[in-house]
Amino acid sequence: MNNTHTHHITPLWIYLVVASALMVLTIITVAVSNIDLGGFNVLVALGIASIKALLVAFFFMQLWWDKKIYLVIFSTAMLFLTIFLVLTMFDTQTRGYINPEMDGRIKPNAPMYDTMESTSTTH
Amino acid sequence: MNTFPETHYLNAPEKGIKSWLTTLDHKRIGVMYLWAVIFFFLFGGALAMIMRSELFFPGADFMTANFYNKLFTLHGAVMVFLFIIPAIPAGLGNFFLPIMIGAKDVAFPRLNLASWYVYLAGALIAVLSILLGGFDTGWTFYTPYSTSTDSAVISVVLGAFIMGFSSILTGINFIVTIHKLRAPGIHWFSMPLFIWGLYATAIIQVAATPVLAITLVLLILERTLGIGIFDPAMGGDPVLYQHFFWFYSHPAVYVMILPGMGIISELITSFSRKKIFGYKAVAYSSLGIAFISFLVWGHHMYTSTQSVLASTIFSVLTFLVGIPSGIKIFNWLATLYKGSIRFTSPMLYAFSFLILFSIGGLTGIFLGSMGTDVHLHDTYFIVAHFHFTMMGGTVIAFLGGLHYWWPKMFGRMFNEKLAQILAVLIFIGFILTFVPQFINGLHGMPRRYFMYVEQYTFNNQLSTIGAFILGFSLFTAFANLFVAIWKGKPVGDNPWGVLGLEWKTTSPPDPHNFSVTPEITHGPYDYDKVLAKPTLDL
Amino acid sequence: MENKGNFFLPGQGSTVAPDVDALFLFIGLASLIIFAIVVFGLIYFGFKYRARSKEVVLTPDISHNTTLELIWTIIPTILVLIVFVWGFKTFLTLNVVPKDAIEIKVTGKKWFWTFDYSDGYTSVNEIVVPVNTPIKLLMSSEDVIHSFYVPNFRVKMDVVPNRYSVTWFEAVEPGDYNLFCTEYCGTGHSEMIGNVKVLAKNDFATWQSQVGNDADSDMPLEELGEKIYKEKACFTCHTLDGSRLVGPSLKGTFGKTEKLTDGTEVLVDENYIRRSLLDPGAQIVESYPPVMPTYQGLLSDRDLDGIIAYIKTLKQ
Amino acid sequence: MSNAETHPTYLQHHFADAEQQMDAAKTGMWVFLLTEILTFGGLFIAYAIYRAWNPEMFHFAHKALNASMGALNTIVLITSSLTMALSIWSMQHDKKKQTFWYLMATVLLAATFMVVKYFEYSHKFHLGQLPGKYYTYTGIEGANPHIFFSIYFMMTGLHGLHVLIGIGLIIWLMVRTKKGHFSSKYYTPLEITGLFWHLVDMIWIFLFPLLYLIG
Repeated sequence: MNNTHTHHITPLWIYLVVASALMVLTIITVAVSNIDLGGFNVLVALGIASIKALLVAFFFMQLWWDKKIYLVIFSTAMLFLTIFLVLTMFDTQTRGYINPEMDGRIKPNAPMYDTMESTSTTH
Repeated sequence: MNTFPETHYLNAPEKGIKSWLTTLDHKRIGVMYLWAVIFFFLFGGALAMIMRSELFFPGADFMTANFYNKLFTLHGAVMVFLFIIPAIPAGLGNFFLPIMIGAKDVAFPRLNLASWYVYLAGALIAVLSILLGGFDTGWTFYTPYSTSTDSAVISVVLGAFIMGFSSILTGINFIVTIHKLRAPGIHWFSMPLFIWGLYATAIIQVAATPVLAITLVLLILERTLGIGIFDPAMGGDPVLYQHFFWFYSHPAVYVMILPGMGIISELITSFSRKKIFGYKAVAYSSLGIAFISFLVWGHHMYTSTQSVLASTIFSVLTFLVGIPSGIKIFNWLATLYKGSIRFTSPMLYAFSFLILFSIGGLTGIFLGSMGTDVHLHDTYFIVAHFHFTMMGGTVIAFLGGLHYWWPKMFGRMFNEKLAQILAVLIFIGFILTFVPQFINGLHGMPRRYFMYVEQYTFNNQLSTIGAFILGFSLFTAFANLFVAIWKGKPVGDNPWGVLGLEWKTTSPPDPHNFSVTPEITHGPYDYDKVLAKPTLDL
Repeated sequence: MENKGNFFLPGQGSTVAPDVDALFLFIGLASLIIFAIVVFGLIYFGFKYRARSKEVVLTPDISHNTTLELIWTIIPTILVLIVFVWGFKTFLTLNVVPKDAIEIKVTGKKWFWTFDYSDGYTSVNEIVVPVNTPIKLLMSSEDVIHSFYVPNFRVKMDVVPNRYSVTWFEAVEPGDYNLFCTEYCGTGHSEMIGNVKVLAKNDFATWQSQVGNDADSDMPLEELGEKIYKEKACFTCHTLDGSRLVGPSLKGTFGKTEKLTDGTEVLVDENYIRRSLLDPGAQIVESYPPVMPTYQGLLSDRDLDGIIAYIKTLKQ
Repeated sequence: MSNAETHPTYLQHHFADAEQQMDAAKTGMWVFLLTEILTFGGLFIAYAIYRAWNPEMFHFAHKALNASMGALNTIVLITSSLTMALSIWSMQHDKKKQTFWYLMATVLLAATFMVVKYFEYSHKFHLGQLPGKYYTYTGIEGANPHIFFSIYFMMTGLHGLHVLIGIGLIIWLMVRTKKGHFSSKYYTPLEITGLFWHLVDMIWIFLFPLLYLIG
C-alpha cells in the first residue's frame, strides 16, 4: 500500500468525486429528514452522516493509502466512544426495571419554568 | 574508585536557571517534574497528618467541620491531580524512556517542555483555590453539592482541566516515541517492561483524559450558566455526572499503577539477577489492563441509584480487570525462583509492593462483588483499599524506582543502610495506618467523617500513630535521597551491576544520553548469558 | 447503639445480613489463601535464593511455563466468577422489595433525616419500625445527594434530589441501630446520624397509638421545647452556649434586636421565631448562610409555642 | 538510509531521517485527533442520553433551529475541506502559488461559516433561547427545553472555537508558504493542519443532522 520513499499522491479526480458525493449526501439527508419515518429518522440520519464521515476520513485524510496504524488509532477512538455510550445507556435506559419509582424525575420541569409560565403572556 | 564524569546533562549545554527553564532535554524536564511532584507529595502528606491528628479523638478537637472538609478535599485533589498521575510517567518516565530504548530524546521535545509549563500553570491555578477560601466538595466534585456550594470550586476545576492537557501531551509524546524512536535492534518484545508500562499508561492518558476535560468544562458551565446537564435543580441528573467522572477516574487509577508495575518488573529482575518469568504475559497484561479499565467504571456506583442491570454488567467486567493484575503478581513471584536475590533498598520496596499491592488487589474483590459492596461503599474500607493500591502500590514503586535510578540520575550514592531501614519502617508504618481503617470500614464507619461514633475510636487512634510513623519515615527517605546529590560518593556507570541499557551510559548521563551510540547485543533481562560487574560494592 | 458483631463485622440486624456475611467469609477465605501463597512464596524464595556472596552469578534461563501460567489464570477466573454470581444473588435480594412491606417515606435534607409514616405522623432523625416485618423506604433528597446507611442491616442506598430511590430491610431483633449518611453532603455530614428504633410488635402498636393523640399534650411548654430542640436536631446548627455554629446561638437571643442581611433591624420576639421556623429564608440575620430548611408541616402549633417558651428560658 | 540530499534544515537532531520525522508527526497528530474525538464524544453522549430521556422536547425544540442555514454551513465546510485537500495536492506538485490561494479559499469559507453561525446565534439571543438559567423563551412544549439549547450552544460553540483555531493555523501556514518553507519534499505542517481541518469538518457532519434534522 505505502511505498516508503515517496509519499502517496492522491490523484485530483478522487478529491472532486468525494467532494461531490458529500454534497449529494447532504442534500439527501436534508430531504429524508422531512419524511416522517418515526424511529428510523435517527438511524437514517446517523447512517448518512457516518458514510460522509468515512468518506472524509478515508480519502481526504488519506486513511485509505496511509499506514494502518492511523486507522487503528481512529477506530480506537470510535471504539471507546461506543463503549462509553453503550455502558452509560445500560444505566440511564433501564433505571425503573426493578423498582419503577426509581425511573424519571419527581418534578419534570426545573423550578424556573413555574415562574416563567405564570409571567409569559407575550409569546 | 569511580570518577564523576566531567560533562553531563546537569552542567551541559550550560548551567544556570535560564537554561534549565528553557531546556528541551527530556532528562532535565524529568528532573524538574520530580521536584514539583515530590514537593506536592510532601504537601499532601502534611495535610493528611493534620487530618489524622484531628481524627485521634471522636469529637471536634482543634478545627471546625468546614476546615476539615476543605482539608480532606485538598488532600485528595493534590495527591491525585498534582502528584500521583504525573509522578512516575512524567518524572521517571520522561528521564528514562528515551535512554532505555536507545533514543536521543522524546519525539516532540518542545511539546514535552510545553507539558511541563501546562502542568505548572494548572497546579498554580488549582493551588490558588486555597487563597480563595478553599473548596470542600471532595476530589470527586460530585454534583449537586459541587454546583451549590459557594467555595472556590471553579478555580480548582480549571486547574485540573489545564493539568489534563499536560497529561495528554505526555501521553502523545510517549506513544510516538515508543512507536517511532526505538534504536535499531530494540523490538517490541525486547524492550524493558518499564517501557510497556509507560506505553499502556500513555494509551489510557490519551484516551481517558479528554473525557475528564469535557466533564470539568461542563461542571464549570453548570456553575456559571446552570446548563442543567448535571444539576437536578435544573432538570439534570447527578448520576450522569458520576458516569462522566468515573469514565475518566477509573482508567486514571490504572494510569497511576501501571508505571509502578513497570518499575517493579525492573526491580525484581535486576535484584534477583534473573530473566523475567513470562515476558509476554506481563507485557500483554499491561495492555489488557489498559483496555479493560475502560469498561468497569460503574463499580463506583452500585449504591448510587444506578440500575441493577448496569451494576451487574459492571460487576462482571470488573472481575475481568482483576485477572491481569493477579497474573503479574504471580509472574514476579516466579521470577524470584532460582534467582540470586540481593536485599538492597529498591528490592525491599519491591517486596513491600508485592505484599501491599496484593492486599489492595484482594480487598478490591470485596468491592467488585455487588453484595458486599453495598455494605462497604463510602466507608473507611474503601479509603484503606485505595490507599493500599495507590500508596502501597504506586508510591512504594515510585520510591523503589527513585532509589534504583537515583545514582544514575545524579551520579552519587545515598546512604544505603539508612534507606533499607527506612524502607522497612515505611512498610510497618503503612500497615499500622491502614489496616485499622479496614476494620473500621467493615464496622461501617463512613468516610469523610469529621466526628465519629465512639465505637471507632481505638482503630482511629492506631491509625493516627501509624500515620506519624509513616509520615516521619517517608520524609526522612526523601531527605536521604536529596542529601546524596551533593554528599554521596560517585557511583560509576553501573552501581548495581545490572543489564538495562540505561546502565551503559555514564551517571549522570551525557546530554545526548550516549556519548557513543551503544550497539544492542543482548536483551534487558539476559541474566543467563551476561555478567555485569557492579561498579559500587554494596 | 449496641454492636454485638465479631471482630470483622457488625451485628446482624436484618434478614439479609447473614447472606452478605456468608459472601464476606467466602471472599475473605479465598483472598487469605491467595495472600498466603504470595507471602510464603516471597519469604521462601527470598530466603532460599538470596545472593550468598558479592560475586556475580548467572541464573538459569527460565522464560515461561505455560501450564503454570494457565493455572494461575484459570483458577482466579473461576473463583471471581463464583464470587460474581453469589454477589449478584445477594444484590437482587437487597433490591427486590417484598410485597407486604410497610412503606415509609424518607427525606434527606442538609444534615438531618425526616420520616413520614403512612398514618401522617412525621419524625426527625429517628425511624421507629416493628421487628420481623419488611419495611420499604421510598427516599428522596431536598438539596444534595445523601446516602441512607445502616451498618447492622448491611443496607445502603443513595438519596438523590428530584428522584426517588427505593431500598428495604427487615429487622430481626429489637434495639437501636446507627443510621449514617455516607455520601458527603457538607458541613453537617458527620452529624447527620439518625437512629433506627426497632420495637417488638406489641410495643410498636402502643407507640403508634400513643403518638396518634400527641402524648406530649400534658408536658409543660418549656420541657416540650427542649425535647423538640434535641429531637429535631436543632443542635446541629444552633448552640445553647452563645458560640456561633452554622446558625446564631439561642442563648440570650430572645428580646434582642438583630440586624438582617438586607440591613433592616428586627426584634427577636414570638412572631420572629415563629416566622423563622416556618419561612426561614425571609429574614436572615446578617453574616449567616440562608441554609435553614423550613419546618412547615413538621411542627404543630403547640410545638412552636414549646420552642418559643424554651428559648425564653435561655437568658444570658 | 543513505539519502543523498544534504542535512535538510527542517530535520530535527533526534530523528534518523525525514521519513521518520514525518511519520512521527502524523502519528502524534492522529493521537491528538483521538483526544479531540473523545472530547466532542462527551457532548455527543450527553446529547444522546438527554434525547433518549425526553425525545418529544428535542423534537419541538429543534424546530427553533434554521435547517437551511445549517445545510448552507455544511456545504461551506465541505467545500473548505476540499480546498484544504487541494492545497496539499498542489504543494505535492510544488505549485506554491496555487497552494497559497487554496489556503486563502479555505480561510474565507471558514469565515463564512462563522458569519452564518453569528447570525444564528444572534437570532437565538434575541428570542431568549439561551442556555441554562438564562433561557426565557416559551412556546416549546416538553420538559426543560433549556437543556436542548444548553447542548446546542455547547456543541456548536466548542466546534466554532475549533473552526477559529483552524483559521489561525491556516493563516500561519499561508505565512510560511509565502516564505517558501514548504516544498514537495517537506510539507508536514500542511498535512497535519489538513488532518485537523478535516476532523473539524467531520464533527460538523455529525452535528448538523443530530441538531438540525430531528425527524
